[in-house]
Amino acid sequence: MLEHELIQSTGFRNFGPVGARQGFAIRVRIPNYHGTRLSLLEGFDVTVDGEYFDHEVNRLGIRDEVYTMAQMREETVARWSLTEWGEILVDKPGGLEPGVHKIQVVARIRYSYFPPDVHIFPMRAERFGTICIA
Amino acid sequence: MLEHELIQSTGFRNFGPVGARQGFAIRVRIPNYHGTRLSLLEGFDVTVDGEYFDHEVNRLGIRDEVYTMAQMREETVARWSLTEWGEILVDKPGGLEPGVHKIQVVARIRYSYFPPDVHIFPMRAERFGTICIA
Amino acid sequence: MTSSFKYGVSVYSYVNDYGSIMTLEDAFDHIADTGATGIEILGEGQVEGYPEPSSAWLDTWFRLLDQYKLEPTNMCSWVDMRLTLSHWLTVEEGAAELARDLHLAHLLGFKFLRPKFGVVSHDLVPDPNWEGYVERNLDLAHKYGIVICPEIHSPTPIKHPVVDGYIDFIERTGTKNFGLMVDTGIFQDRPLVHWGSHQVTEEMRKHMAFLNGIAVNPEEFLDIAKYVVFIQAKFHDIDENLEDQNIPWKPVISALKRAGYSGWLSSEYEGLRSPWRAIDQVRRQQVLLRKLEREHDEGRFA
Amino acid sequence: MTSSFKYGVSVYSYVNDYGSIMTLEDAFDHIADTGATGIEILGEGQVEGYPEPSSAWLDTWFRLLDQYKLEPTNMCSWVDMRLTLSHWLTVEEGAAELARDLHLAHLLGFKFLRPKFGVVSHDLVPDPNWEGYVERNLDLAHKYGIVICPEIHSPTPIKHPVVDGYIDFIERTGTKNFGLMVDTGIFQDRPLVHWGSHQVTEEMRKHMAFLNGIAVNPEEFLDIAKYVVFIQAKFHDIDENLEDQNIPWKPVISALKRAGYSGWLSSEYEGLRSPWRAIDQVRRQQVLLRKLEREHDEGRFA
Ligand SMILES: [Mn+2]
Ligand SMILES: [Mn+2]
Repeated sequence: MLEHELIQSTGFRNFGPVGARQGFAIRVRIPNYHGTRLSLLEGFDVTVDGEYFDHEVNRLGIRDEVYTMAQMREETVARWSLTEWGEILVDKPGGLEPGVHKIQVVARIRYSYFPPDVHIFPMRAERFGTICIA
Repeated sequence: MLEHELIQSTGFRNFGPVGARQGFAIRVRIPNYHGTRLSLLEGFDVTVDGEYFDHEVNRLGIRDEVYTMAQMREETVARWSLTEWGEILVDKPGGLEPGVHKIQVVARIRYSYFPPDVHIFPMRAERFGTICIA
Repeated sequence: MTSSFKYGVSVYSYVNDYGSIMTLEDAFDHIADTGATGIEILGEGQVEGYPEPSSAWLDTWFRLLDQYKLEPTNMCSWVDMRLTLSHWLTVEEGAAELARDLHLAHLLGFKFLRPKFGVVSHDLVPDPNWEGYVERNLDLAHKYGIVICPEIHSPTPIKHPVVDGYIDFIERTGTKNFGLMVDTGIFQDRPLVHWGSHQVTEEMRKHMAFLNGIAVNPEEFLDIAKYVVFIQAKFHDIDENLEDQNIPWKPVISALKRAGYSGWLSSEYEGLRSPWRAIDQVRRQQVLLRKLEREHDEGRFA
Repeated sequence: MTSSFKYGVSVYSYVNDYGSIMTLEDAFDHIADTGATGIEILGEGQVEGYPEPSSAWLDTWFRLLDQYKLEPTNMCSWVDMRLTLSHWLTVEEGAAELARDLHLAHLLGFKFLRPKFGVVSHDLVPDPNWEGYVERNLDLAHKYGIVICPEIHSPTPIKHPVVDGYIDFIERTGTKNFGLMVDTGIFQDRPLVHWGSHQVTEEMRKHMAFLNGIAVNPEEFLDIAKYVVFIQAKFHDIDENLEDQNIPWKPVISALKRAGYSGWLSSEYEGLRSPWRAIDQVRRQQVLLRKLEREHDEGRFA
């Protein structure tokens, strides 16, 4: 089962080789009330301890695939289902220190039934999360 | 999955034939942090909308069996597991009116590792619950 | 004897809880225990492996329907016009999306399919291709015995070009496989206190005026009743005295009854997304609606 | 190079969440993601069908251990002396209870079994039959390579007849299959704010003085270290600066290291039972304990 809120406790981790981390991952629920084609996602802005990482650069990991923003925008076949988690992959050489971090996420989703000028809906979430392994 | 609290929303219902209800049932989690032989339960006091029903009279329904207090006290084989729900069965001719009711439960459990004088531990819970069907 | 409503529950009522504190089987259990006999779902939501569930999942679906004695009512779907930032659906593509969901709805036993179309303007004018999407699927819907029913949803009221357009389509084609779904949120006449998991702020009210309710007069239902095939009983907060804080149920039920509506009332909770809250809110609404119907039928309405 | 602790997590940390927001597999996921390599369970809790799980459940158990790369550490059990109001366990019956759990622990791959014995007085003198229960099972425990380890748990401190009794038993029998488990709650030196899902009241403090902490001096661990086989790292609240509000970890870790302890530290969260809270609390504790061990090993302790 997933946690009720967008940002999950478990899955907040560094990735890349130990000692030469490439960045960190944040596990999230789908920022929507129903499953969604990946092309309807407009990425995830991430701020950790005040440091900002833009949605154009952050990637999405889901199941065994990783999508860049450009790939996601054109991915009209693969879907993210309501009960699955995904991971926001954020490049940050060295990764994050073990310990508690303030995580802020703006998940951007496109609703065709929102007026064109507010077509991209930002879902905001923030919480403390803990990196366990350096 | 069960609700986090002792008293569950679903399963609060009248029992017995429609039009001639014998009483009502309250679905509960096990009032313990581990599964338990039924003989370690000392019953459930129930108060609904201020009307009191004593643990010596209320029964426990679990899986397909119903136990009186006397039967429960001697039931050293059947167990209630951590992830199962049970039902407190309360006699009340006519049952409860459809609508919202204030439910209070004192679940009484025996801990061998509590001192003899406080051997029976009362776990208290209360909430509003809704009877759906007359 | 007057005809009677059929009572159902939409699994959307439990969204946020779904997959976090509740499995599909739990949802069946919660719904069946309210006394409802119908289950409404989000296709891309409750159907694992959407749009092509495995045979194992289908076995589970039919086992649950049987075990909990629930009947599939409506399946919600989306026709996402703006498939990518650069590519908008063609009529052919949109029709194919709708056909995909008709096949799935039929496979699962649903008799209603609610497609959510896109909009092209700030005042919510729908994707002009919607007629094309639907018209190309009327034969398929007929073959399956499914009614396609777009939703009249706040902030769109009953007296509105969007609704007129749907009615014109029904009149022009003479179809029985397209109708209106009414979401009772249009009757909301008091402000919402919560939206999602947040307290509503003044700032939010400025940008989302519909949070205060568009207060459609329930009597207007009588004007469109002949086209209405399904009702989502949208609500947000019912207190322990069974008083709804936002939807004026008594005049709504009165209008529905006088219009002769005898279809589904499908509970759609959309209040505070606090974990486990929806379960009892839906129970309260089921009791409230049945109580009002009984009072109406017994002539106890003023 | 000094020897190192082994890090585990007890599923008890998630109780209340377990079965409501968390399945057994979720617990494995949460534990493995902390970097821990050991899992501790409650036998009659996590074992479906206890005391005789089905072969399907056993397949799941071993699949999960393999998939999440976790090693079974300790299984908790209870010897409920007062089986019914009228019937107290005989020595034979108590020994059979313990044997039942030894069989199950062995089947699941555990190397430690913590039995909880009853007490016969207000100052927690244990069931005098405990020696009989254990002594009759020493051969079985030896055959299985399991250490039976009752828990030194607040409000019982280290210097106490109960602990002396356990040590006398070890000395008398010379067994390697019985030892002490220390629950770090005995070192708690600041009051608890929450108990279960409730705020602690003054009334509660009067009846449950242990809520304020019995503040055993961590140095006393050195006196019993040779008998200690397992440590449950009990804790209640670690804030976002990684500061534990109740347990003085620095002197505790210092004592454990100087005593040469190199067994499991098994996280046992027992703070506020607010849903989902335990998951991150356990993560914080795992980081805190590893940080302190590293600091100690690098000579950075005062
Ligand atoms: Mn609706
Ligand atoms: Mn302990």
